[in-house]
Amino acid sequence: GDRTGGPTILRWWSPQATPEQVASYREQIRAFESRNPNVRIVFEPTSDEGYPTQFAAAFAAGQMPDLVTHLPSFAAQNYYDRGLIEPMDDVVAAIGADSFFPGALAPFRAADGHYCAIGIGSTAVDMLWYRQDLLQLAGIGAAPRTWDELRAACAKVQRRGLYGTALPYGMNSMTSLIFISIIHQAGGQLFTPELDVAIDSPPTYAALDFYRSMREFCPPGATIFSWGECLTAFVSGASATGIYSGRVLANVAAQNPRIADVIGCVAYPTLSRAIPPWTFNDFPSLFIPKGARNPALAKAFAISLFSPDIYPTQLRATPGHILPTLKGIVDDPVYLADPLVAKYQREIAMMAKLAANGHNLGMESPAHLPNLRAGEIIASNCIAELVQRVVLEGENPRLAVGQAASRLERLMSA
Amino acid sequence: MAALLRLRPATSPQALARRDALLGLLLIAPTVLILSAVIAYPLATTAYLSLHNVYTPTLATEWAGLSNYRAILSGGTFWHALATTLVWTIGTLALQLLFGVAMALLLNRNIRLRALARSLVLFPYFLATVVAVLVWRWLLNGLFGVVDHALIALGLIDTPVDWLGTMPNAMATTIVIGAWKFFPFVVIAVLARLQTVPAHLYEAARLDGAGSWARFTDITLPHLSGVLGLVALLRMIWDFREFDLIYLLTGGGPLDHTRTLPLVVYQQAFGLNQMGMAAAYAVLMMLLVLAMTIPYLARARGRR
Amino acid sequence: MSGARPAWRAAALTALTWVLVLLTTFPLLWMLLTSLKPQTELFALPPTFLPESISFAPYLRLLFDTPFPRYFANSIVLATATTLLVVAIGAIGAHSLLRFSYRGREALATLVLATYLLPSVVLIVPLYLMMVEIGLANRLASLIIAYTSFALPYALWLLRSFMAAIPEEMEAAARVDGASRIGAFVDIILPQALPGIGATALFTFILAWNDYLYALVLVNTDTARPLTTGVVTMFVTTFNVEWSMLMAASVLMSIPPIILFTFFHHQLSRSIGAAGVRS
Amino acid sequence: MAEVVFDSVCKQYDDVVAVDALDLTIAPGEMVTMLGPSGCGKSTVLRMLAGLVMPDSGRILIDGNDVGGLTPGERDIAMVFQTYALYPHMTVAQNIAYPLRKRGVARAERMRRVRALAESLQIAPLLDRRPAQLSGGQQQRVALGRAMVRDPSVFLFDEPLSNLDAKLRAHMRGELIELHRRLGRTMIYVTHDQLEAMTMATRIAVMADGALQQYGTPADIYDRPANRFVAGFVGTPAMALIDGALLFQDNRAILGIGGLTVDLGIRRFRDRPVGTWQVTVGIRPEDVTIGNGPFAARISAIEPIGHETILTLEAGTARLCARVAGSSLAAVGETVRFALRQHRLHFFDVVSGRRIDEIGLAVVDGKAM
Amino acid sequence: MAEVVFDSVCKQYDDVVAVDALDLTIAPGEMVTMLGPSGCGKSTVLRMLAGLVMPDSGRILIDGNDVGGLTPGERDIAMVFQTYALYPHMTVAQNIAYPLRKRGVARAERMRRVRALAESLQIAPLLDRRPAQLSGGQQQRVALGRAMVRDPSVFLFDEPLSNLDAKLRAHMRGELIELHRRLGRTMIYVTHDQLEAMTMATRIAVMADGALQQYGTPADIYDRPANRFVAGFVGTPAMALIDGALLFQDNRAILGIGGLTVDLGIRRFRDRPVGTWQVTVGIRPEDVTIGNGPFAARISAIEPIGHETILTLEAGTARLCARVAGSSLAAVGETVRFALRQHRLHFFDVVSGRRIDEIGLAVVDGKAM
Ligand SMILES: Nc1ncnc2c1ncn2[C@@H]1O[C@H](COP(=O)(O)OP(=O)(O)OP(=O)(O)O)[C@@H](O)[C@H]1O
Ligand SMILES: Nc1ncnc2c1ncn2[C@@H]1O[C@H](COP(=O)(O)OP(=O)(O)OP(=O)(O)O)[C@@H](O)[C@H]1O
Ligand SMILES: [Mg+2]
Ligand SMILES: [Mg+2]
Repeated sequence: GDRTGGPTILRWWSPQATPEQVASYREQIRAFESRNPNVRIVFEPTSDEGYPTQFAAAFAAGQMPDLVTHLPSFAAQNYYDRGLIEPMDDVVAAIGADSFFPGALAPFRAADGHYCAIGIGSTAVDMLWYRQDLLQLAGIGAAPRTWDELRAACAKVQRRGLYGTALPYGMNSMTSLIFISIIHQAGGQLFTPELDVAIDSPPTYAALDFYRSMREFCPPGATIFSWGECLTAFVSGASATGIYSGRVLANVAAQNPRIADVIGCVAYPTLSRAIPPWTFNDFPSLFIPKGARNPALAKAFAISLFSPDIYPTQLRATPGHILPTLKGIVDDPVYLADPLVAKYQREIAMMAKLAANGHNLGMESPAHLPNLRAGEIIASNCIAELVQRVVLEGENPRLAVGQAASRLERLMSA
Repeated sequence: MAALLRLRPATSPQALARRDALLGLLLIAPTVLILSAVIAYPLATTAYLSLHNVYTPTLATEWAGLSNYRAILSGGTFWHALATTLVWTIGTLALQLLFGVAMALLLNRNIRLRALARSLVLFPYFLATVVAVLVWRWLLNGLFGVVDHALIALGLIDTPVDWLGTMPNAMATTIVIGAWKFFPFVVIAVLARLQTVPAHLYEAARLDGAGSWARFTDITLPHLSGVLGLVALLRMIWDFREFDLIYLLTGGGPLDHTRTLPLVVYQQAFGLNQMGMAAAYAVLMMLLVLAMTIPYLARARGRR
Repeated sequence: MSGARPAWRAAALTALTWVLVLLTTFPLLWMLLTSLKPQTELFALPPTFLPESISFAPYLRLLFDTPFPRYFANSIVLATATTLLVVAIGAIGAHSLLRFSYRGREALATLVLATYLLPSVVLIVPLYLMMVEIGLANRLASLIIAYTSFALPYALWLLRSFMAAIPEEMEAAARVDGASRIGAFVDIILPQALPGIGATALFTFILAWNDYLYALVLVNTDTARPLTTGVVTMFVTTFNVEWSMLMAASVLMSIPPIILFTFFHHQLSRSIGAAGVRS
Repeated sequence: MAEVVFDSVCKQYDDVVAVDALDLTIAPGEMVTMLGPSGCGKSTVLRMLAGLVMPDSGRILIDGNDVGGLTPGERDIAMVFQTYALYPHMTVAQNIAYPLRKRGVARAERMRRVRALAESLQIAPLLDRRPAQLSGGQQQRVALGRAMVRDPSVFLFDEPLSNLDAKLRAHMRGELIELHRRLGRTMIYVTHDQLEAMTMATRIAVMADGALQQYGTPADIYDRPANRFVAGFVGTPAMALIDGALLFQDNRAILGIGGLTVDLGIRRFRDRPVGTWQVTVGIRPEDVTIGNGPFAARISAIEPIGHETILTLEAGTARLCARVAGSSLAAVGETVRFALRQHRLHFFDVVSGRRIDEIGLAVVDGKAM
Repeated sequence: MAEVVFDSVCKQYDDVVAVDALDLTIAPGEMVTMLGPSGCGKSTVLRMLAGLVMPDSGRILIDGNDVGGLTPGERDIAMVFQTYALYPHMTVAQNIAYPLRKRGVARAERMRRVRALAESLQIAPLLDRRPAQLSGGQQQRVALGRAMVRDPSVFLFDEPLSNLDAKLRAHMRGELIELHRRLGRTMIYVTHDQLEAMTMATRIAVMADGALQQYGTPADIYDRPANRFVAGFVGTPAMALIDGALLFQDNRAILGIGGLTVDLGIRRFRDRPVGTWQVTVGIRPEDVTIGNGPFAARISAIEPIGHETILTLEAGTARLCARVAGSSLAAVGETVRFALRQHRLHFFDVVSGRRIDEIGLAVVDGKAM
C-alpha cells in the first residue's frame, strides 16, 4: 500500500530462475530501486513446466503479479485475447519501436492492433550445432546445409559410442516445436494465414520422412528426449551434431570445456537450398496483467529493463541463450565484457539475427493472424503424437496426419 | 472449549451421559470442520464446474449441461486412459504389496544391523516424488545412465535399453518405479502388524507339520489380511490418483500409453484450459474410486 | 523361533535382505555420489562410479548463493506445523471415535476417507480460490491447512487402530483415580499412544515435506515457498537440469525425514517392547 | 466406611441384559465377594458403582446419597482392576501418587504418603521402577497402593488375583484380608475363585445371568444355598444334584433318587404340597461317608489331592462325589458301601429351583446341628 | 505309547540357565505333570522335546531314537498350548484337520476323522465356527482335537487349563484324565495348579531353577518330599517348615523347635551325625490335631472354606496351619491346644535341604503306617 506510506511493492514473476538469472534480476531490481526509493520489487520464480496451473489459479483469484517475463509469446496473446493483460503500446513507444530488431515485435501485435507484450529476449532454437573436429575427421569440410547433407554427415561420423545427432522424439513440447520447424524447413506450414488447418500437405510428409530417417542416428533413449537430454547429448560429446539454442555455449564451458574450441553452429538445414532457414523463436515476453496493482510503476520498471545499462546484464545471465531483441546490443561493450559472449561473438551475432527473423506457432509468418490456440496446441502434444505415431509406431503417415489435422481443427474450434 | 467442558454438575446419569457425548462431539469437531471446509467446498465446486464450459485462467463459465460428460463417455480418450490407469494401478499396487510384504518379512527376522536396514529401506518413501523421478531419469538416462552401463558391464545387454520411450518398457518401468517409491508404506504397516502375530501359532503349525511356506500362507498372511486390506485400499486410491510420478517420468508417453486419468485431467484443465471438462473427468474418477472403495468399507464394517 | 533349520539358510536370507536393501537404496547412493562430482565429470562416458575428485561446490553454492536455506526453513516450519496440527486433531478425533458414544460415529469414521476421492489436480484451483477468499493465499498457513486436510484421514485411522490397543481399563482406572475424561486422555492415553503418534507424525511429516503440486499453486512467493518447488524451480527448467545442484539439494532434503525416522524408530521399538505389561 | 445400596439397577448392552433389577444393600465395613460364572454381570455391577458405566434405570446410593450424577472421580471410590491397569509410562511412585495428583495434593505431601504406603506394602525399593519391570505380585501390590493411597470410602476389586500363580495368590489373599481388617472400609471383591470368595468375604453375593441369586455369609451360602444354581456353583467338587421325589408318610419323609430309597425320618418342610414332591436333592462330597452304610456304589474315578481324595461314585443312575481324608487304597471299579449324612442334604423344588426350607431345624451360625 | 528320555539336557538363554542337566526317563504311557514356580524351565523342557527349541547339549530320545535332527513336524508329537494357539482365521473343522492336511491326508478321509473326533469331543455342532466365536472351554476342546487327530505318540500340554474358570477347569480335568485312560499315550502336562498336578498325574516332576527336584508318584511327592523345596511347594496350605534341632538320647529322638520340645520316641535316621542335628521340620496342616494335646497356640487367622477350615496357629516363635473339618467355632486370638502326628513329620537337613530318611519305617504305597 501506497496509502499507508510504506514502499510500493511490485511483484515480478518469471519461470526463468536459475541462480545466475536470479542474481542478474537482483541487479536489475537494485538499479531500479536506487532510482525509485519508494518502490520494492519482489522477484518470484514460477515453475517452467507448471506455470499454466499457477497462472490459472492466480488469474482466477485475482492474485496476479505486476510484471511477468519469459512466457512464450502465444501465451501472452491468449491471455490478452481474454482480456487478462494490459496493452503495452505506451511501453513500446517509450523504448522506441525502432530500437527493436525488425520483426521482434510482430508476434506481440494482437488482432486489435495493440501490443499485448514486448519481447524481452529471443532465442534461436533451431541451430544445428556440430563438432568441427569430428566432421573433419570424417572428411566433411563444411557444415551441412540440407537434410541430405546432414544425413550423410551423421552416417559418416556415427560409430560405436558416438551418435550422429540427438533429436527429440518424446511426448513433450520440444518434439512438437522442433517438428513444427521441420515442417517449415520443408516449406510447409500448419495453418494458412487465415488460420485454416494446412498440415496435410507434401512438406509435412517430407518432414516426417526426414524425421524418421534420422532416428537411426539418435541414441535409443531419444524416444523420451526433451530439451535437457538433447542439450547434454551434444554438450557431453555423445553426439556429433545437435539441435539447440545458444545455451550450448554456457553448458560446454561448465561441463565439457575440452570441446569449447571445436564447436560451431549454423541454421538448421532445410529440405533444399531453395528453402530459407526457419527457426522457431519463442520470444520470451514481458507483459503486465490487468490485475496489477500499480500498472504505471510496473510499466516504468519494464521500460527500465530495456535501458542500455540494464538490458545487457539480463542477457549475460544466459549468454547466447536469451538473445537481444534490441539492436546494437551484440556490439555493446557491456555485453561483450562477458568472456563467453566475447569468445563466441560470431555465433551469437548470427543467432541474434536468425532469432529476430524467427517465428513460432503463434504467428507462423508475418502474414499470419495471431494463433490464440498455439499454447493449447503445444500442450495437447498432438504434433509430438504425430511424430511418435509415424516414427515410433510405424503408422501410415496419411492416417496419422489426417488424425492430427482433425485434432487441430477441433482445438481451433473449441 | 474449556468453558464448554466446565458445565454445571450433572444431576442424573442421563445428563452425565449426554455431557459425555457432547464432549465426544467436541473432540471430533476440528476434524469435521477442517475436512468439510477443505473437502466439501472443492467437491461442490468441482461438481458445479463439470456442468459448464470453463476457461481455466478466468474461470469464466457458461452452462453446458451434461455435454461434458457426453463428450467424455462417447470419446475414446476416457476409456483408453481408464484402461491405462487400471493397468498402472493394478501393476504397481501388486508390486508394492508383494515387495512390501516380502521386505517386511525379511526385516522382521533377526538380521545384522536390522535397525539400519529398516531405516534404509524406507528411504524411497522419504524422497519427494519430483526428486525421485529426476533421479530415476538420471539413472535410466540413455547416454549416461548408470543402469544401462552397469547392465552392459555385467554383459546382460549390449546396447542401452529404451526404458521409457517404447512400450511395453515405459509402462513396466513406470510401474516398477512407482512400486519402488511407495512400497515402504506397506513395509511400515506390515512390519508393525507382524510383531503382533502370536509366536505360539507358528510353533503350533510347525508341530502340525507345516513348512515355512505353509506357515506363511496359513498364519502370517491371514494375520496380515486386515492391515493389508486397509493399506491396499489407501494405496489403490492413491495410485489411482497418482499424478506427479507419471507426469514427470513419461508425461504420458510414448503416445498415450502411460497417460492415466489424472494426466488427462491435468491436460484438460491447464493445457487446454478446459476446466469444465477436467471437472467432469474428475467427477467420473471420483465415482470410480467410490466404486472401488465401497465394497471394502462395507466388508470392514461387516467385520466389526 | 530357532529350530532344526540349517544355519546357511539364515545366512542366505540375511544376505538376500541386505542385497535387496542396498538395491533399494542405490538411488540414494547414486544421488550422493552425483552431488559430489564436479560438473565436468557428470557427463563422462562411461560414467564414473566414485567421483574422481570430490567437489563440495554444489553444497556451498546451495547454502550460500541460493534461497535454499530459506526454502529449507519454510519446509521445516510447514512440515512441523502440519505434523503438530494433524497429530493434535487426529489424536483427539481418534479418541472421540474410539471411546465416546454418539450417533453417526461409525459413519463419520468412514466418511473421512472421502477426502481421498477427488484427484488433487482438480482440488487445487478451488482450494486456491478459497485460500484467497479467507486471506491465506501465499502464506505458509494455506499449505498447512491443505496438508492437514490430506493427512488427517489417514492419521485418524492409524491413530485409532493404535489407540484401540490401549486397554480401556487404563482409562477407567484414571477416571476412578479422579481424572476427568480429558485428564485421563492427556495423562494416560497420550503417553501410551506415543509409538502410534510417532508413526503418524512420520507419515504426516513426509507428506508435507514432499508435496509438490499444492506448493506449486498455493504459494508463489519465496517467503513461503517450500523446498520441493523451490529446488525444482531453481534447477529444473525445460532447458536444463542442474544435476549436481539438484542432487546436493536432494541429499540435504533427505536429512530431516531420516533424522525423524531414526528418532521415532527408536521410540517405536522401545514402546512396543513395554506394551506387554501383564498380557 | 460407607453403606452401598443398589436400588433396582438395570443395565442392558445392545441385546444382552448385563444386570437385571439388582437390589442389594451392603452394610458399612463389609467385605463382599461377588461370585458367578463368566458374563453374569459382576464387572458391570462394579463399573456402575464406580461411575464408569451408567445404569439404564434404578439408583445407586452411597451413604444414602444418590451418586448417579457424579463422575467416577467424584465418588470417593477406589478400584483395582483384573489387569491392574497400571500406567506403564509412569514409575511405581507416580502410579501410586496419581490419584493424589488429580486431587491437587501438594508434591511434598504426595511423596510422603506414597513413601509411607510403600513401606507398609513392602514395595519401597521398587518406587522408581516401571510396571513392566515388576513381577505379577509386585504389580498387584502397586495397584493396591494406588487404591489405598487416598483412603476412599469404598474399595472395588475386579478379580485382582486371577492372573497370579497359586502360591502368590494364597499370599496376597492373606494380605487383602489383613488390609480389610486394618482399614475397616467397605469392599466389594469380584472373583471366580471359590477359595477366595469363601475365605475373604464377610458376605458373598452370588450372581447368575445378571440377577442376584443369594446374598449371605460364606457359611449361609455353603450350608444353605438359596437355590439349585448356588448349590451347584459353590463348593469344589460341586455338590451332586440329583432329581428325585419326596414322599410323606406319617410326617416321615421318604426320598427316592435313582433307585435308592432313603428314609429321612420325621421332617417338616415349608410349603409342602399334597402328594409326591418332585425335588432336586443336593449332596456335598463331605456328607457322603464311605466304608459302610445302607447304599452300594461303584467307584468310577479316584482323585488323590494329597491330604484328601475325591472318589466319584455311581450308585444306580446317580453320580456323586465323596471326600475321604488322606490317600485312599480303593481302586476304580471297586464297589463300596456308603452312607449319607441325612440332615445335611439339600432339597430344591424341581420346577422353581428354590431351596426347600425345613421347619424346626435349629440353625446355629449357619451350621446345622 | 513311547518312552521319552532326557539325557543331561541343558539349555541356556543369554545369561539365564533355563534347564540344567536334566536327566529324566518317562515310561511309555505315563501321564507326567510338571510342577514348579514360574520361570523354572517347564515350558523349555516341553519345547525342547517338541523340537521348537534346540538344547545346548544333551540328547533327547523317543523310544530310543535320538530326535535331535528331526523337525517338530517329524517328531510325532502333539502339543496343546496355554493360549491354545488356534488358527483364528480357520474354522474349527479346518483347525482340527490342519495337521492331517499338512501330512497329505486326502480330503474325504480328513473330513471323516475330524467328524468322528468332533463327536467324541462333543464339538460337532461347532465345526463351522471360528475360534473367536467359542467359549474358553470349547476352544480348549478344539485344541485338544487338533492334538488328537493324528494320534501322536507323545502329547504335550503347557498349562492348557489355566485360562479357564474354576468350574470349567474341574470339568476339563476330568475329560483329560479320561482321554489318557482311553488312549494310553505318553503325556506330559505342565501346570501351576497343584490340584491338577496331583489328580491327573501318574507321576509328577517337580522343577526349580531349571533343575529336576523330584520325580515320583503323587503320593511320593506329597508324603515323602525329597527336599525342602518340594515340601514347601506341594500342598495347600503349604507345609509349615520350621528350623529346629534333633537330639538323640538312647536312640530316642528329641525335637526342639521354637521353644517346644517333642519326644519322638525311638527313631533311627540314615546318616545321623554325632551330637545335635540341625534340621528343618515340616508339618502338614492335616497332621496338626486341634482340641487337646501337649502344645498350646494362639489362633492368628481363620479361613473357612466350606467343607473345612484352615487355622493359622502361633506357638512360640513357630507358625503353622491346621486343617479342621467343617466350620470352626473358634475365634481369632483364642488359645487352643494341639497335638502333632509325630510319624507324619518330615525332616530336612538344614544345610543341604535334603530329606532325612528314616530307617525301618514301613512305607506302603507311599503311605506311612
Ligand atoms: N461394553 C459392552 N458392550 C456390550 N456388551 C457388554 C459390554 N460389557 C459387558 N457386556 C456384556 O454384558 C454381560 C456382563 O458382562 P460383565 O463383564 O459384567 O460380566 P462378568 O460377570 O464380569 O464376566 P467375567 O467373569 O467374564 O469378567 C456379558 O454378557 C458381556 O458380554
Ligand atoms: N526366548 C527366551 N529368551 C530368553 N530367556 C528365555 C526365553 N524363554 C525362556 N526364557 C527364560 O528361561 C527361563 C525358563 O523359562 P520357561 O518358560 O521354561 O519357564 P516356565 O517354567 O515355563 O515358567 P512359567 O510357569 O512362567 O511358564 C526363564 O527365566 C525365562 O525368563
Ligand atoms: Mg468381569
Ligand atoms: Mg511356561
